[in-house]
Amino acid sequence: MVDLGLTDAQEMLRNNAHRFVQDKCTREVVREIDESERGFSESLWKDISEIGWPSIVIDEQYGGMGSSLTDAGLLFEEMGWACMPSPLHSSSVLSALVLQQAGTADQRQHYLPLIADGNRIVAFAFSEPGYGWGPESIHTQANKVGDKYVVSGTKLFVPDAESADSYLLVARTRATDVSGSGLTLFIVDKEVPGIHVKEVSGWTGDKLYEIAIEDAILTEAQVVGEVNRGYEVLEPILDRGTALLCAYMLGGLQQMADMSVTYSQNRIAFGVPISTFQRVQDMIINIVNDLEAVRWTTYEALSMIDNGAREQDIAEAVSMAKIVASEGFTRGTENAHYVHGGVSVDMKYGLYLYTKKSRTLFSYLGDPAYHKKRVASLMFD
Amino acid sequence: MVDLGLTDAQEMLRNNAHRFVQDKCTREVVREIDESERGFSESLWKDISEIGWPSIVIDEQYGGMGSSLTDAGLLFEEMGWACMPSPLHSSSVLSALVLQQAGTADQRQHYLPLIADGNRIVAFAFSEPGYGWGPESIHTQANKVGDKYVVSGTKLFVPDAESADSYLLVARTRATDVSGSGLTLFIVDKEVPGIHVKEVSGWTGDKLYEIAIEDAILTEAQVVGEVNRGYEVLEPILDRGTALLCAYMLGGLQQMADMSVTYSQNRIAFGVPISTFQRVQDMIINIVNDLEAVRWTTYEALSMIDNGAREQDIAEAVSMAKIVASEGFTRGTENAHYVHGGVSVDMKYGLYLYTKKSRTLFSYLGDPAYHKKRVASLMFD
Amino acid sequence: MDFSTEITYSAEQEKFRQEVSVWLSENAQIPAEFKIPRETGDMSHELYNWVREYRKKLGAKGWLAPLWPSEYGGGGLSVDMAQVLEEELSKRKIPAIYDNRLAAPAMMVWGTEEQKQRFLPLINKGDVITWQAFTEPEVGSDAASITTSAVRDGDDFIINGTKVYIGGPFSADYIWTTAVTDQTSPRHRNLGAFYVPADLPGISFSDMELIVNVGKRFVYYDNVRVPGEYLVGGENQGWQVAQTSLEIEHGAGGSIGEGASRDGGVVAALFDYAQTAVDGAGNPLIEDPRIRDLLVEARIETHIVELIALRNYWMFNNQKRMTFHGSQNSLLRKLLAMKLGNIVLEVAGPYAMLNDSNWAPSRGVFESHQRQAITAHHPGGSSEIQKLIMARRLGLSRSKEEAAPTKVA
Amino acid sequence: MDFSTEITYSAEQEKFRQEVSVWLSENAQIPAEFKIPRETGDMSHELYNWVREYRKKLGAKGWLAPLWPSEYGGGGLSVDMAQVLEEELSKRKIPAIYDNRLAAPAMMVWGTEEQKQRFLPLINKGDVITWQAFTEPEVGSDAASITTSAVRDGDDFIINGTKVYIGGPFSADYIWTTAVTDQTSPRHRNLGAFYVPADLPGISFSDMELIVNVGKRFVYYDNVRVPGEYLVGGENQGWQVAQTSLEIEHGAGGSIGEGASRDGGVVAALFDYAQTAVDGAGNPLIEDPRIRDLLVEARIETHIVELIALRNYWMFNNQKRMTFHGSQNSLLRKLLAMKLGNIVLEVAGPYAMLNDSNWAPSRGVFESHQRQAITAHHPGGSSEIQKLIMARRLGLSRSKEEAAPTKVA
Repeated sequence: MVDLGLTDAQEMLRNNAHRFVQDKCTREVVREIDESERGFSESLWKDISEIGWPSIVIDEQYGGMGSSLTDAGLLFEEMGWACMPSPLHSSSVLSALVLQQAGTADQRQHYLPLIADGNRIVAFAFSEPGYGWGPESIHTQANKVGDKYVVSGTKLFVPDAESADSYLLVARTRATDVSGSGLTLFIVDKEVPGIHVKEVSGWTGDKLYEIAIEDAILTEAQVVGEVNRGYEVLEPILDRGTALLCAYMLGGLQQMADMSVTYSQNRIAFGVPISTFQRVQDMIINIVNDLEAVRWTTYEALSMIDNGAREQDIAEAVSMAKIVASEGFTRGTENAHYVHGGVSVDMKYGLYLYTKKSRTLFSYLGDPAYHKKRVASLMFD
Repeated sequence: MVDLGLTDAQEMLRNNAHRFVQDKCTREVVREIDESERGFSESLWKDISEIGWPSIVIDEQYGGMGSSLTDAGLLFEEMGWACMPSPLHSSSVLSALVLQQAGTADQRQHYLPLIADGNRIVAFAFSEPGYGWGPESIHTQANKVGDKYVVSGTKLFVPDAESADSYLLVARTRATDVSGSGLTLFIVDKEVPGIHVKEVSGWTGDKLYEIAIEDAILTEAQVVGEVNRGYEVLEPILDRGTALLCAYMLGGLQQMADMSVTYSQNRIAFGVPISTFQRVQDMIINIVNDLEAVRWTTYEALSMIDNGAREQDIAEAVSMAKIVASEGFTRGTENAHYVHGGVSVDMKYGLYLYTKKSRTLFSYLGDPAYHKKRVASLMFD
Repeated sequence: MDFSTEITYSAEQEKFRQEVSVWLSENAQIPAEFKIPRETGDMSHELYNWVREYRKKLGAKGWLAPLWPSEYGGGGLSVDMAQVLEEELSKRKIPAIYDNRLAAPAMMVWGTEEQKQRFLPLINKGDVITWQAFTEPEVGSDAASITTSAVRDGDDFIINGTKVYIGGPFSADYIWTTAVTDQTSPRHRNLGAFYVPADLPGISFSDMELIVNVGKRFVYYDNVRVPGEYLVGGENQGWQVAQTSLEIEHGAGGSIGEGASRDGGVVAALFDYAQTAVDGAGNPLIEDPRIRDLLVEARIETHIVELIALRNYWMFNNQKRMTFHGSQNSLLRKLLAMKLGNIVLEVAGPYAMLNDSNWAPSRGVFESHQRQAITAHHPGGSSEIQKLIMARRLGLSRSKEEAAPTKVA
Repeated sequence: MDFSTEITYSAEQEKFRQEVSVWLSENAQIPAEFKIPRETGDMSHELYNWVREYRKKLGAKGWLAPLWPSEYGGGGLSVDMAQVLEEELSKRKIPAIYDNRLAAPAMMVWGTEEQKQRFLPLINKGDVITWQAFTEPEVGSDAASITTSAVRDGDDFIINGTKVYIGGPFSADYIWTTAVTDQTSPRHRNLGAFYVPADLPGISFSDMELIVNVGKRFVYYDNVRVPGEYLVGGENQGWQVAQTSLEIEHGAGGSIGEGASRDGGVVAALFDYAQTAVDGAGNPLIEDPRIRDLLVEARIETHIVELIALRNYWMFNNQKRMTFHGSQNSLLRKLLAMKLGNIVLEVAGPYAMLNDSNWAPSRGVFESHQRQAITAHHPGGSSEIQKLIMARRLGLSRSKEEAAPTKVA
């Protein structure tokens, strides 16, 4: 039966997380990280590792908290509110879930406790120059030669690749067919010859990287899950990762509402607070309408996952949430710029951190066009 | 060189037309016609025939005014402003231009003077149940049997079919091929056996009809232009008709601006005219922005036709104008409803006449989706 | 969290369902001779009378107001039981008739015990039909600027003025109305709220012709003598009393399950149309990527409104503090209606405007929706009024305000 | 009507073109050692100095202000000749440097003959660089609420306060500024407009770091003594004088030909990208119906802004009465920038945000546009200010107003 409230434990989790980011992840800290070479802060990572955040969705047997996705969502919401840069999503969600789901006992025993402790960061290397999130977008080839795989290709727009110790690498071991199989997952430590990481510069929300792979030799021990059936493992995990990404975007949009309300109440023009102008009110109302749409589509997706809904229904709910979040967060930053006027482009004020983040996450894990196609397929095909 | 002004003669033409519709085509008159059985007023038709409007684009040798399309556009703008219902567009523009362009000497001598005088109304029977405005949408078959054509099929959403004396009928005489040919045009007087006209009821801006054709026998003398090459004649004429339709929509949108400005200046709420509320202002600004976009895209298209631009450039300009007009007029009526509040749905007030007109003309001669495809083809293929 | 509106029913619920189902089998069978109208406004007088009688029977069992205390004519049911009742009722397609029950929560908050005892059972048991007439021809959304006057004369009030309201096709027993009781007091402190018997001398009506037959009318008060017992909430409390009604009307209560968007079946009709119709070249519409995007947008926008309504339902029934939430629900529903209208026009083109027996898809649902989306924009506060209220509740306006009190028990 | 911006040139025009072309071949060759920057803000000091010298040479021929009367440093050319000049100039890709010349039309309308004789040639001949500093840190769009003061002291004014302005990368010779000359007068009748030499004692600057390097700075006036000869339009006319500058800035003058949208080449880059890139499955983007629609929308929206600019150009140069037109031009251009930014994001995804030398399409035009669309929203009046002005000029506001006078000859 319908229950949209948080438990007491969840309220506490959220309040603690909120206090943490208010304290440790101020706008100044985020700007500093954003302008640092790797877009990564050792000390912040150490702090969140100490309070266990990298372990949130990892099973208890591997030293994780084994929390529900809704609980994890509350953390991501607060991270998004602060615009926190960290490899937590790629390492402790996408890569960790893949290893936990499909890895060998050895792989799990080796990697998961390290990831949970924050002692190892695993970047998630999926996307390529012909950007897309379906299996057909993977062209990096892994050719079997004897008992080895020779891998060549280019991964592009990979976050956290520089700060990572390992990569979760998605490659093609068989030509595309309709079922979307033919992909294989590999776990690769950084030192492998033939792999070169290079920053791709831009006005991006996270630092993004190119991973050029040229005849890198991988072993069978590095294969995660079954050969050629990588996307079957990935798809539900991408959904879970996307739902948490939506929670992060929800937090970012909440910040847009908070900043806009406060600024408009305090900024005086024509002798009155600008919040009393209907034009300014409407910008904020638009933010709040987007906010509530993102909130409830996201919460619904997370709760369906936690409550064990059918994968197909989860897929639809997640795709809908991502469409709403991509559009809502982007539009929300735009409206926040309108509310704030000139100060909104002052780097000191820091609104731009959310602006570029929203535009990067707009496409990450699938843009609205991709997810609309997916929902239409689920509904009508 | 750029000249966006009207000549003195054009100013006079427009002023006279404006006075005429203000006088003879009031909101009450339009409502009365709208609620009449055929959606047609003999007396109004007689009045506009007397001042020569049905002859506006017909050559002087056939008793027409032979005016420029820009001149005709000024009349259509005023008709649209008044929301005037009349068969002028289908009879005196689409059908007349087809006959004038492609008709035999006999056909021209016979029909054009009658059309110009308003003594004959020729409905333009193109669209069919699988609605569309490309040649592929025509499935009505005209099969040659001896020296006759046996025609069967269904025309749908044809305006003015009941008040018409004849039809300009588009039928298929050969299967579709890539070039879009295979269509043939016929001029058909009303009494032909096998043709049945029936109103299609709805909340439509003009009364629309189904023309059910069952083994109607037509002769070679009724063919207009070359057999199988009908769409080559039609396409540029559809562009000219569409440009004038845009002018009509421009007038309708101008009325939305006029009504909204006046109403908002006079309606008092919270002790002040509602025009002083930013929310209401923004609705009107949106109308005015749409209005100017429709105005200048339409004028540009008309002027390119008059100035003999390349057909391909005309096609692009007309399609762009129709996209802008379809979206702008529809949105403009929506905004006008917002400005007016409850009175906007009172039939006495008559705003709804524009609302339903905008929604019917949204699709007529091609909706935005159709014209966007066309522009994309012109630009990129 | 749990968004599932599906329930594992208790044995008690299933027993109750059985009881309801049996009762409905006996009492909810519309006689075959009545034609079910396409739009409520087109209901025949015979069917209308039948529905009224049926509602009285429902009311006698407390099932018209299942959550209300039985002492005020309600069913005194728990939310769980009311849910079962709602499910069973919705299986029978009994046409709704217009009965604005928004006087009831206001009476519960603001009325004297005597008024509650007297009027609430009448409303809750379906014995009377009430129409709400707050606004006036020159007033529109600015409900505080009404000019209808109520002048005290002994224990009575003499009411004069003209109201506009939207009501059902036939008549009302009571009119829930506001009037100026104190010409000298400032806005918001000068009104009285009256529950006026519709048959008092001096009351008359006239119809307005709208693009949707929703029964919008003028009501004229010509020296109507209304005894003081019909004044609810005291002489200068009318604005506050009316706010309680409006808060609920704007959607504070929310709703559960699909249909929260009140789209009249237009989305289902849209999906059906797109999955069966072909374009000019004979290609199925459902294969057109542009059409598919539009369908997904319709689905998402509708689902967002369902979720917002569900949020309100949950907040309302769990006594959460509500601020902008009611107005947001109303605003989004109104905007959705316009968006859906545009999507239908883009997908169905001229078919969007048909009610033709041969050619109209889904028996004219599109056409009816085109008119209703526009008409529904204004009653109960236009989208602009909802924005105004949202801005106040978000703390953006000069005047700060809280939601009006709506709790009934 | 004629929308064609193509011209059949007269022999006289062709002769003039020849003259211009020869002159430019000699004077408009950027030395090869200068690097042309991607954004104006990144221009080297050497290149900047070269451009300033080049502009002075242009100015000496009257070609920097071709339509202005030669007595005020202009070229005294007809529109036909100016058109030819414009065409030839635009063929050479000389980077623009920031020189806000909006003081000139205001001076022409409001200045004394002595001021016109003295200042206009300086501006029109490129001898000086002027920056406009009307607004202040706490003022934003409400330009009438500035607090910078100008207190009369004999024939001089003592100016104190802080201004915000957007200027070029290096320095200015004059600052076109407003200050309160009369603390006791009401809004709009309390300001003076000053053409302040930038090297007066007490003037200092500091930079702001923005997301686009447009040279936004603070200027501090600390007891700056400004002789009365620099006051333009009299002691309490500053608001009116500033309006003339703003009217032109908002776009009353319009423009001719493509590029009116000032999109920095983003639409061309978008078409180029869509016609060359492929999606994940290897299919050309240009075959995707959704992408095609987006491209057509970009084309149409851009063309509308071009037409509106053309309308203004024609109205302005034919002395038509202009009301909302200037602000509409500015509003639509600002909205277009945001729309194009969104379309680019939809079409190019993460490529929209790159300035990487390997991976960025069109050398980073997308990325630069993303930042500039946002940054350009505010200077010269945000879209909200343009709406405010449009509403006034459409007769919707309490305060009615006409466009400020802008005619210069």
